Amino acid sequence: MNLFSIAPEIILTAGVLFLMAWEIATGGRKNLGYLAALVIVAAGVMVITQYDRVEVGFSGMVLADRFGHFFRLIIYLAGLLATLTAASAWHGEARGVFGAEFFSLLLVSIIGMDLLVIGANLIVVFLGLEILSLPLYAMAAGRTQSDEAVEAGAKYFLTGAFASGFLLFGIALVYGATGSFTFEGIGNAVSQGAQLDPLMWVGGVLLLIGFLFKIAAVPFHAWAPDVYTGAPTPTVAFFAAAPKAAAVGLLLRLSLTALVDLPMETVFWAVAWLSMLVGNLWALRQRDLKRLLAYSGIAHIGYILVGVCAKGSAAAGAVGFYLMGYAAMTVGAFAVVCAIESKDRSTTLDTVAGLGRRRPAIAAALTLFMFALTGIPPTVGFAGKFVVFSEALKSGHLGLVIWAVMFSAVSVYYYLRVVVAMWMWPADDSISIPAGKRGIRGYALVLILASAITLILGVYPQPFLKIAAESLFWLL
Amino acid sequence: MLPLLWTIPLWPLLGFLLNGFFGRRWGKKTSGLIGCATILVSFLMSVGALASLLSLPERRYLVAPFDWIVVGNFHVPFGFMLDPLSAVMILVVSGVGFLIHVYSVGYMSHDPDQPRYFSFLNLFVFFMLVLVLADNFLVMYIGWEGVGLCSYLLIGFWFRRPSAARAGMKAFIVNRIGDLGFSLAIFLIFWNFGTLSFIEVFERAPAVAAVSGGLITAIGLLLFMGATGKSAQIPLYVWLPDAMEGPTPVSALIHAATMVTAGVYMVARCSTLFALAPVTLAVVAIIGAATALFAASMALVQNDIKKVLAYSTISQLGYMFLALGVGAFAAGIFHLMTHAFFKALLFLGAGSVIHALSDEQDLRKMGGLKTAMPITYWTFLIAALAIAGVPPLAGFVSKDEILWQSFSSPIGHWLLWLVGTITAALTAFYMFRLVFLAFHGQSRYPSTVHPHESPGSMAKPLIALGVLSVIGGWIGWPKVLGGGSWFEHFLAPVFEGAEARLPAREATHSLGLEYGLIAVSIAVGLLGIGWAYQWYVKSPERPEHLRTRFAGLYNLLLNKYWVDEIYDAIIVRPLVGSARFLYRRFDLAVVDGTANGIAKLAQTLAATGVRTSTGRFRLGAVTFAFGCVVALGWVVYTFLRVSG
Amino acid sequence: MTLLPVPLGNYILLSGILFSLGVIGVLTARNAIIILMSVELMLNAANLLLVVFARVHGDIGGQVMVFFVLTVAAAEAAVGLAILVAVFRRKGSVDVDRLNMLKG
Amino acid sequence: MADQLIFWVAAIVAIIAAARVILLKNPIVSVLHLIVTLVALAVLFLQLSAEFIAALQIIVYAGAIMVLFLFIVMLLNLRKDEFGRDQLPWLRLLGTLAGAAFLAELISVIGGGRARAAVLPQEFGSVRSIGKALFGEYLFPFELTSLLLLAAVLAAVVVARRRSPSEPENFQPAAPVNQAAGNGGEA
Repeated sequence: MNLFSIAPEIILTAGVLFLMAWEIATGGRKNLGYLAALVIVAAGVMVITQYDRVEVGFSGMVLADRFGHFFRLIIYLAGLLATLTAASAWHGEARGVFGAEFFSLLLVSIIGMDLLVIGANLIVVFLGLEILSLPLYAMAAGRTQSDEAVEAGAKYFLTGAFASGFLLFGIALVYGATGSFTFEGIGNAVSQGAQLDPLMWVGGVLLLIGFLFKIAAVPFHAWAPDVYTGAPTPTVAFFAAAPKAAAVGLLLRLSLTALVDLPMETVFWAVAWLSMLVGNLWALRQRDLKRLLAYSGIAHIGYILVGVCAKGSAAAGAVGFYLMGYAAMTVGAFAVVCAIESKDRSTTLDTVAGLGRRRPAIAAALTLFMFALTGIPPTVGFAGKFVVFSEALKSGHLGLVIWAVMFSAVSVYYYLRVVVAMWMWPADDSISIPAGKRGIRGYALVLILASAITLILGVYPQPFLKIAAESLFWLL
Repeated sequence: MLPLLWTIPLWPLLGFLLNGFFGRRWGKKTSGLIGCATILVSFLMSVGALASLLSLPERRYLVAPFDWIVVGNFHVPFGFMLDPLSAVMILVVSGVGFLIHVYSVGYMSHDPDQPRYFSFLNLFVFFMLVLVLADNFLVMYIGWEGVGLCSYLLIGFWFRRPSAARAGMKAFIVNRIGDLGFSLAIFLIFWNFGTLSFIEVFERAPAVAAVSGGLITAIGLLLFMGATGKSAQIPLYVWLPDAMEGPTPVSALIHAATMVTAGVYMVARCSTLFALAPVTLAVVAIIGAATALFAASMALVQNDIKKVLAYSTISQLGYMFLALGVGAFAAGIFHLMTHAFFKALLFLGAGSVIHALSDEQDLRKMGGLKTAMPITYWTFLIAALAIAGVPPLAGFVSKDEILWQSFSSPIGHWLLWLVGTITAALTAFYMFRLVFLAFHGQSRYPSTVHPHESPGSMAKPLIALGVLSVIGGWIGWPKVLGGGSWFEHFLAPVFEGAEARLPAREATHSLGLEYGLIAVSIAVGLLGIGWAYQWYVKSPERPEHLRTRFAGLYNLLLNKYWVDEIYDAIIVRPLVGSARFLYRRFDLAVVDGTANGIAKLAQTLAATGVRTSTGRFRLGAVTFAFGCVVALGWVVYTFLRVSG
Repeated sequence: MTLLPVPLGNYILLSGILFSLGVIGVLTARNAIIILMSVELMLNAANLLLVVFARVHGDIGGQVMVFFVLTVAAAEAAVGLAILVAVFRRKGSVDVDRLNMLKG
Repeated sequence: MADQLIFWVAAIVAIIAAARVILLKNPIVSVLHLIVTLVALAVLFLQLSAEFIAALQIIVYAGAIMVLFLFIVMLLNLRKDEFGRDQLPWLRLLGTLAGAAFLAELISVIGGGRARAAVLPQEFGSVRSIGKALFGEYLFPFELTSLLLLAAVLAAVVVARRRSPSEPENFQPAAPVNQAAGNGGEA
């Protein structure tokens, strides 16, 4: 069995049960978020202690290699930041919008993500995807007092169910062509002739689409802006980064192991191309920050897929590094939105107008995240883009890189508009920023953490790049 | 000394951090002190670095404190390189920067946000030093983006003024267009050379050029596109005049002495690449000459004292590019240095005047300040004489060198020389127009204002820069006039690679010709001064008369050829067009309409595209399904092609 | 070697038809519950393929997978129907065209 | 021969029923047709030596999951006239087109294979063999289903739970999209 291979997941599961018991026992909800954060940290520590070990468990169902460890850590990072955001957001409320369920769901979802990156078998991956998705649907719809949240949850669920239909059909076809669910078996079969089998091709394409949906790549993205806008912001902070990291990790593993002999770059290429176009252009017209960040997320998935296109272990390292930084800057931006939003209005450019004077620290943090998302040095946004694009160049994707650089330049307009609004527009005093000193200060931890990662990875990326490259080199 | 080279930029960074975090708590005095002291340390270390460099036989020193990015066999150290070129640049940046910091202590003493100001200024110096010390393109790009960011923050420093905020935005956006070129160039270099280190790229460049010359040309043009953005050349110069919205010392430091010269520095640094592609050099020369003339003509009629200086800066930068374009790299850098001295002085002097008149910038409301502000007047006069090219001041030496090179260089042309000479005459004219309008004649400011000489902290930097404006040029005194051209020799090792690629310089020009041209350049300078004297001192009614007589021409110049308006219409507006709100703020005055093809496409796409996200689940699902259909279509196509 | 009851192509064709019907159902229906049922159709089409291929490869894994798919379908139906009930409570309808507050 | 006959009958029934699932407006009838499809598929499963799966298909899928659907349909009291006129009829066309194109592409590449199959061991597809697999090789995914169900329970509770006693249940149907097309459902 080798329980070591799933030790972090066991910790997380225990955490879920503990949280639920804790709430029943104490009836209090105050510290649940911080407890959940501790659970995630504990799981992360577990991963780090066994970082150099390759654990194969459960008759090869689980492959906890360095690749898995590395992506687990990215997922935990994103999950931790989101948990802290949620903990801060609901700290003051006597009866939180969610109780223990929110954090339990979040932890369960993280387990599902882990399964995507440590699973070595399509069955595990499929179950993992469902385990991660069901909580997300509920977290999006969970605040059922709000029409928007319910609508977001319903759209997310319907599209998600539709996508898992395609995914499952793809899995069935791949199984038909190769007679195996394991990555190893599929890889062997593909290299021994199945790459000429149309079943394999169709199955492979549908399989990829199932995950491209999860990362909101164009044209499988339609749910993302609506869900980001409608769902409660702490939830959005969670699924803006963590599930994407998991799904990209799985795509990397698939395209570098099981499907390595199946020339699928064209799919990634086209999707990357479209995602950058649509994400960046559509974002130009957004005034709602959450929606803006949704389109920005689509654009960033485009940049990340440029690296997936390059199809190599070094490129995978670059992508892993990018995801690390992306988690920090995106969750950080959502944490800021969370800090300044209030129930009776949406958070638009007018809300942040003059934020520089009203809440300078928060405005400074958001400025940093915007610069990072734009890709201005010396933030991680720049370092990440640079390594990803140069890896893509090495494998000859010049056109794609030019396209990406062009649209990065376009993105300046909408990111900087936020910065301009914060520092240069007069504040509209009729718009209240949730005061409660405690409320704002509660975000200090998450904002400092996210800013620090954004800056440190940008100024001195080398050790992290090294870890990423070495971890992902393990794949081959 | 040299192993500590990498700490030179760190001091201003330290200043930035201290001022940023504690400035408000520690108060104005301390923040000013920190701001100045950190730059002073950098300056002293730069002097020490220069001294050590002179004792090195190979005149180049590399240090890399840490590896920045390593992916596979690709390796970018966070490396710094000291060679004569970067030595000159760090001296100018930290030296002039220090004087301007000192001046700022007085100038900003009334501003409550002084700590923020000094922290930004320090951050700027940090990035600028990183830019010039970088030993590879990527680190240079960090500095490049960083100075742009600081420039943006400092132009918009008084963000309560909407015009300042707008100007900051404009500067940033125009610069990003240039940066796009620069970043594409970096990727192209990386793609073809597999490295980004200056030394390695320049070593391999001839081999690459032999295989594909077009590639080097493309890289050169893209690099130059970056330079036109940062150094405000045609067609991307429009941001610089607006950037005058920032505090005056900022204009002096960033928009005259240092940041805007980054483009010049970059072209000089990449001289080897440019020399390998003669077309690019020609483009540089022509754009430079055209900008010089064009901007000078607009400076003639500006009434805002800082706008005159802004156009003058653009024009002088044009000179520098002209020099680079004709292969006289050392002359370009030389002018960069002398220009930093006298243009910083001009700006600080103007700031002094503005300060004394309680923030009045309109020349028409000045006059007669000569007696009230003697120090400002005399130092300003020195700077004006220097920029007008009167010997033996610094400006004469460097400008004359450029004019001579543009005529005599094998890739020069007499037309370039002519343009340069005309510009020189115009420069002398508008500069003395400024001097006469501000300092001579009757006072035209309201009687309630009592101008006074600036305090010591502002006056001392003026004097220091005044001295530099006089003697700064002597280190490059030309041979024909009995000098040693020491500066050129000092820089020679840097440009060896490029010089070797250019046609050899033959001594076909007689000494007489050279003397003649020197005489001409002095003469046009004096002519311009005389002309201004005639118009603005002897018969001040004359310009008014001309203005009515040539009303059309006057308006054309006054409105800067309507270039801003045209740009707004064809570039700025469509680009931001999609973001309707921004554009309402961006320029109300511009009429809808003349969007050019691609930009209009982007706008339409964004506008109609967003409309397609209707929020309808069914539409989203159909998009999804069509995505699958197309993907399967690709599979079908692949199989049909294989089988049939 | 034994034989399938009918050629493999027939099974794939049947499965493809059912799957496409499911897709069409999702794309055209406005009643969210019907959309959910169409998704069930898609899952069943996949299940058929899995069983067929389990038979072809003589591998029990395919059938085990169907077992898991059943579990997933149950779980998904529970969550999905809960969400649809919530939608009905807020909007008084399960018409997906009524989900139109979020757009742009 | 009998095998082929069974296949064709089951297949045609399945297809017709499936088509009616998506074509009929009344959700109750749709649920019933879906059950027919499921049963028809169960017949095919039996033919393919998947006895246990066939049984599950009927007991769990048709028996439990579909009943859940039926419950909800009845709980919400949905009626076919509830929906107003379709404001985007072209989407129906586009959706049908997409589905048809998808099918066409699928068929055009995936041609008919032969009817060969592996020789099966004894008891292939029986409860025992699947049970052995589930607690042997597939133990891990089997354990994962517990997590999946935990997730489902949590998720369903979060979504369905009534928030606070003070908050009124909003069972009042909103006005229908299209006033002209008739009344909304009655609660």
